Amino acid sequence: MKNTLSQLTRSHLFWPCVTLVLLCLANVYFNPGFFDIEVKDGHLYGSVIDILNRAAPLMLIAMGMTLVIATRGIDISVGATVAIAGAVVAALIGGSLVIKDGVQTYVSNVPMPLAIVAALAVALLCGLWNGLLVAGAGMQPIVATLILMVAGRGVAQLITEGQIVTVYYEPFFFIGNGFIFGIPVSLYIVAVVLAVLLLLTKRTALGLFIESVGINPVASRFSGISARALVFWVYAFCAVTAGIAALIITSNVKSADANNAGLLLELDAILAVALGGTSLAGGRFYLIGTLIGALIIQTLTYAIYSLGVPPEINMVVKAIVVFGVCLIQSPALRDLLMKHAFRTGGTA
Amino acid sequence: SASALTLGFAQVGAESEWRTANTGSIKEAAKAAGISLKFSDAQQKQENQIKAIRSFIAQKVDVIAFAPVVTTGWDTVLAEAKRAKIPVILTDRSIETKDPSLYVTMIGSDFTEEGRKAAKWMLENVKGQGDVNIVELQGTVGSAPAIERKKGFEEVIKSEPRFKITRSQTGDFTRAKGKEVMEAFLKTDKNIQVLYAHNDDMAIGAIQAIEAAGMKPGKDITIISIDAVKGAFEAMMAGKLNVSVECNPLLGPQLMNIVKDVKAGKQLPKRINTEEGVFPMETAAKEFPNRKY
Amino acid sequence: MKPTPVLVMQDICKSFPGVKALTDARLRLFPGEVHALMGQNGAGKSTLIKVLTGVESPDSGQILLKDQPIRPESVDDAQKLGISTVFQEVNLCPNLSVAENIFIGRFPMRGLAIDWKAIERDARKALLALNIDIDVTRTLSEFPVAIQQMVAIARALSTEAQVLILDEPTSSLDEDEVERLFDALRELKRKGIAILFVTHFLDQTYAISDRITVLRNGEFIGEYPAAELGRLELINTMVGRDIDEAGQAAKSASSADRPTDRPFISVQGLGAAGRMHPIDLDIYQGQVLGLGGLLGSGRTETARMLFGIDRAESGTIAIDGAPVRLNSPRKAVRQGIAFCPEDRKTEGIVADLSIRENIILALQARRGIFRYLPKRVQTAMADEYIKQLGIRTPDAEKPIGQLSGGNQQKALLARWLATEPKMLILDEPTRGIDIAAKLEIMDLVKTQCRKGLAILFISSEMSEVLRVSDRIAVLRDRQKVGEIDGKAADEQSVFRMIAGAEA
Amino acid sequence: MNLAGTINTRTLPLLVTSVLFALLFGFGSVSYDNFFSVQVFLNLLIDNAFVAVVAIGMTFVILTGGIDLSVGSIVALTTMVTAALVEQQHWSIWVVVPLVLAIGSLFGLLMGSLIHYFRMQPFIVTLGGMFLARGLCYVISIDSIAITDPTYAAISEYRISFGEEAFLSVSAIISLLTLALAIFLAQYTRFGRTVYAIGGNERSALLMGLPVGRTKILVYTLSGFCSALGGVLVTFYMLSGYGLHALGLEMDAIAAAVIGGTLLTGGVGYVAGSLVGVMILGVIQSLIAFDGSLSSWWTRIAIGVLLCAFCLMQRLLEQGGSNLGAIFSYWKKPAEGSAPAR
Ligand SMILES: Nc1ncnc2c1ncn2[C@@H]1O[C@H](COP(=O)(O)OP(=O)(O)OP(=O)(O)O)[C@@H](O)[C@H]1O
Ligand SMILES: Nc1ncnc2c1ncn2[C@@H]1O[C@H](COP(=O)(O)OP(=O)(O)OP(=O)(O)O)[C@@H](O)[C@H]1O
Ligand SMILES: [Mg+2]
Ligand SMILES: [Mg+2]
Repeated sequence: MKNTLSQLTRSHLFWPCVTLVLLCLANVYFNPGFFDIEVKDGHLYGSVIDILNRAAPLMLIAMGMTLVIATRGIDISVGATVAIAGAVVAALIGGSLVIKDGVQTYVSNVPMPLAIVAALAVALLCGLWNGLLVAGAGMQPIVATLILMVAGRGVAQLITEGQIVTVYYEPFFFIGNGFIFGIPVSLYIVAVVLAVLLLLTKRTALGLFIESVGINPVASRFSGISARALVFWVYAFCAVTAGIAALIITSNVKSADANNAGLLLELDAILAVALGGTSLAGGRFYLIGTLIGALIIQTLTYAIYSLGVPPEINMVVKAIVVFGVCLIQSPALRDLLMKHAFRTGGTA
Repeated sequence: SASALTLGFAQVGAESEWRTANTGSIKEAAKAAGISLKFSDAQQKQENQIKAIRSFIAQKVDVIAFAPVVTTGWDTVLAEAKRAKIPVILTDRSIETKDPSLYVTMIGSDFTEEGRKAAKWMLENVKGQGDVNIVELQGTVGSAPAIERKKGFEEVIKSEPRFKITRSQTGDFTRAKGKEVMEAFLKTDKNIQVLYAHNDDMAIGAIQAIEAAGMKPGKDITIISIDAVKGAFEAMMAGKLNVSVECNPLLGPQLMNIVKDVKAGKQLPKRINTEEGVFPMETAAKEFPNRKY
Repeated sequence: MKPTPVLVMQDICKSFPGVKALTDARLRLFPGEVHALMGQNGAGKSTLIKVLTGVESPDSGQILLKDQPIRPESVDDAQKLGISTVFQEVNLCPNLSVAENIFIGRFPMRGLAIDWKAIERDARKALLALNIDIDVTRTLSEFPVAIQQMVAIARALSTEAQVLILDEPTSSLDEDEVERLFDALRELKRKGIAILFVTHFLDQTYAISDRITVLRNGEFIGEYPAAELGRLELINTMVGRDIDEAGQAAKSASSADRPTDRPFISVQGLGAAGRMHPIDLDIYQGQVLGLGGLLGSGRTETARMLFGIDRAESGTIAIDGAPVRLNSPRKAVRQGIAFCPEDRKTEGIVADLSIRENIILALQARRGIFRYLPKRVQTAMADEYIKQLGIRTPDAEKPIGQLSGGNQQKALLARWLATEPKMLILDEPTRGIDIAAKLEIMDLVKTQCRKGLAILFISSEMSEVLRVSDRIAVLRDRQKVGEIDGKAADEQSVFRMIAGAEA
Repeated sequence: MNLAGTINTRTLPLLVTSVLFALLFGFGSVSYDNFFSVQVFLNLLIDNAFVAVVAIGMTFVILTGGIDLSVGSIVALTTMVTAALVEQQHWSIWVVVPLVLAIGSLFGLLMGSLIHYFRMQPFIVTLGGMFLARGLCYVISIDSIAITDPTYAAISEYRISFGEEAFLSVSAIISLLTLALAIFLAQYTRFGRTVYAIGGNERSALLMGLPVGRTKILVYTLSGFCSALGGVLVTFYMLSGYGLHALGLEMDAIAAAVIGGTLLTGGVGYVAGSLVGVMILGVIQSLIAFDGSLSSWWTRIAIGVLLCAFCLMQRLLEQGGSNLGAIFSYWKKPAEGSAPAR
């Protein structure tokens, strides 16, 4: 019994989970209906669903970011990539009113699948560019991706000409607003990406190679791993997750806002990765931990909205929670408390 | 040509559609008026605007105009402009300064007045007896429009105790945030009569959230917003948005005339307001074809 | 009258998760003696030293310095108490200059500022005393490990300490350097400083030490005057069973006699400006080619070019007669070449990965991402090598960084053996490996060789090179100066060849 | 001449960066009227004085292998506290400035302690610090507060003239002094060298007996101090306190340090490089302002393109340069006795 408990606490998922549960409890305390889920219009409806749904883009990007960080890198351009991919898909689909069979319907400018593929391709391109700068030219990841972070939003605005591009084409809304068996589509997307990633990292040598490169790139290279190619593709993948997230976001608000879409998303994604237990210095990574990290962030945001926290102290609340979460997860603090407990226990 | 007038214009950024329309109007008007325009985008940072103004001074432009990111902190750089004998025009909002001679005139909207207009429309149109619970979607915390639109609105409803702001949260002027915040509001609060959004984008996001909650925006919840951009008119025509208070970005032509007047040495009032209306749902269809932004 | 010890460690216990590294370990150090701390890999030598210097805190036991109980919490504390240490592995800052590495922490000041002139001057002097003549303003990472090790030694020697601890300072130093170090130690001894010395080289133990403490499995076995403990006895005490050193060391005559028709790899004029003069080498299957030479003679450089780490600017390489271009380690691995680098900490181990993952890493890299070895196979493979090479660990899932130095080295060897290579480049493979394991590894090398493996063997231990090599290529100043038959060669002939090039 | 000695791998990035700065400036001078003037150059210093000070603090943090995301927020908080105290409480500048510097340092000290004692990741701790400091600004006031104190106004408008048309501000002078002090701190004090050692290899630094913990805490304290000083310069620059001041400044400071040749992995770089980095970011902005024809989005793209071109050139030159260095040291060898036969 004691053994399983200690094993449990040693699992890297334990403390992130504890944090998430605590946050949920806080939510329930202030808002008893927090866990209520009802069925409305044939789909699930409730706070928890909102949180999951809203966290989906963050979870996707954070997963890509996890891999990047595991290789000792960082990608601060994901927000810009979201803006670009969102702009592309919105601009391509748009939607114009036509009268078909006597009914007014909106049709897309280009076929929707094509538009989606194009958006993902553009996102991939962004990733390849980052990969090229980092792995090819050997730039430091933070500056290499800073370039796209700055220029990317410009490119997105160029595509939308500074306007918010509204999408009118109904079928596209399904991605961000639709439900399958009552559960939001975005969650299926997260599940699929997660499954693919878990498969790749656990059932192939990808995970091993990524961790190895992140821990000791030189030794990995000397063992015959092509570290550069690996790093290159990891950036590409991260951008694709941003592209998918862009589809969800764009579809969800039915419009693309080049200036604001995905703003500061990179910070949240990195925070999610760190809260999930992955070290920002690279090496061992925990995808599930990252997902929990993303959920922690979204639950916190939701709590701030629903508890009626005045907007001027949003940031303070967020800061305190971030510190609190980190303290809970800090083994050093636990050791300290443990020692203290023993000492007082011993003298008593 | 050497004789052409050069105007240095330091824009806030391109943070919204409204701003883009504002920039577009200024660029077009400058071209039409034969004024050579030096345009600088500050990406929402005051320090960038100050740098831009300095570089305009170094470039020896004829007139400097800028839309201040924030009302305070301009004295030093404007004093430099004054020393270089370059007249300065403010657009969009005014600045706080002890020395009003630092700028010639200010042309633009009055955010506080917009907030008042929104509140007045509400007092006139939201009928009934009981309490009216209002939720507010604020703009970016600390930004001038957010502060002033809130101030104007609160000023007017103060006199009517049955109107109460029950929840207020920032939506960062964006659709996505507007939607997210409204979703959370709807889950925790079943009793919302009015939504006041500091701009149209947040209102549009919130409308989606209200629809997803199975309610009818514009009917179950009265929605009031500011800016009156095209998207708002579409929403109004669909009956989902009740009213939008105009905040007119198209002050390019007016600005160019002022630039010319300043250069010609004409006396100008310290403040020139732009014409702004209030567009309730019913007038939307008629007005829509006239909208340029 | 019996002198009193400066330092006494009593009943030291230390456990790590899953391992009891020290059980009631003991140690006494007298002023003016060199004390050898001996034991197999993983016996707990480094751990004992870490406890003494405040890096690890003991679970129980006590330390007395001049009869005063001490409990250093950090290296800083220990230094203040007069305990100066060279840790196993080079623990210096690669980004700082050589001079700075020697003096950081106790810079001479001129007013408020660091006196850089004095530092450079003194650093130069300190290194010259060890016969190292290098530009001390250059960054440490520009130098090979051997030099780095000498820098670390110079750092320790130049402090005013009453206790000096050296944890395997001589692995990968050649005889000349070792002799210099010993001269310096004798000097300190005369001054009455107590020196604790860890090494796996018995010759060195006997050359310098006065007394010997033996640890086995973290336990104190005994303390002996060096003069009274014979070599074989010492080995047997360390290992805990009888080992016949001489018998195993005998040259296996068979391999070199095998007729080899054509070299596995043939190198013509391989070189790079500024790094290596063009070199010709032929390495045959079933043979060991030794590289002989002194520090900085270009042995590592040659190996790195062969493995595609450093790009050669001229020359050709043919494998089995077919020309190949080896411009990345990956390509070399694909060609069946394996390379065990000399700097295991920065170029070898992937510290946070488990032993299992470290062992299968190269094999997996060769198989590619998608042909993933099932976990079951990995574990089986790791377990087998752990057994075969005697890696001391509770299980294969422990991070390799937590292994003792020698055991890490063994795991690295396992990594390459697992790829079943056609050619194995071993750069200082016996660094930090205990005598029993060394014999086993040499044996393993021989066995592999007999099975048709080609081996390029580099070691600072000339005797080791002589023992295993069928042929020896002698390098000097990054240039090949000749090649001799391994069977006929002895140390004199090699040194003559090195010297001959000088004339 | 000891060419190989001067172009060594450590100073090369700094050299390359400076040369590229000159190139950029030259490009502007050729392309735009009135660009080539002493004052345009000095304006770079004036306008970026606070960025430079913040970047200097950041450089120390990065040199230890850490990162400090809170700098921009601490700048904003400093301006806010200053404005509140000076305007609303009418405190004297001579009390307020030391006080805010102390607050900034304390903020850094607390973050450093969390990082060291609880072994938290710097990125996260300082991210929390970033939210906290920015949040505290709004707690003081969400609106901006103008500083009308005459002393502030006087300092703000005081100009130190050089010749007829060229002048510097007090802030610029302070930033240059800070730089000089920082260079001394980094190169000639134990603290500075320990910073480098930690960045090189933290464990080694520990095993060498260096005060790693104390230095790490001090580095964040120093960064907090520099941010607060930067904040003071911002109050001189803009005469106001505002919660939205210095948004995203942390990225500028990090970028400046990195462009100036500091490695984010720690241990490599020069404080002086960060000033050059700041100047390069500044000159890119000036180029765009002088061009004056770019729309908002083209401005962003142009900044990105210039940044990219710059970094690529830097990489190219560095690689070429270190090859050059290797060749030089190769040819230096013969002096030591063994002439290579080629
Ligand atoms: N940080 C650690 N965590 C877990 N186990 C450790 C750690 N450090 C050492 N050990 C274990 O303690 C034991 C003793 O290791 P130590 O390094 O003291 O051996 P050693 O005698 O120095 O060996 P070598 O001759 O190979 O250097 C080994 O089994 C090692 O795996
Ligand atoms: N005694 C020395 N004096 C000066 N420089 C040295 C000395 N020993 C090594 N070097 C440096 O070593 C470098 C060449 O090292 P390389 O690794 O190629 O040689 P090596 O023969 O493999 O050395 P090692 O015996 O340490 O493995 C040169 O750059 C040189 O500066
Ligand atoms: Mg050891
Ligand atoms: Mg070597």
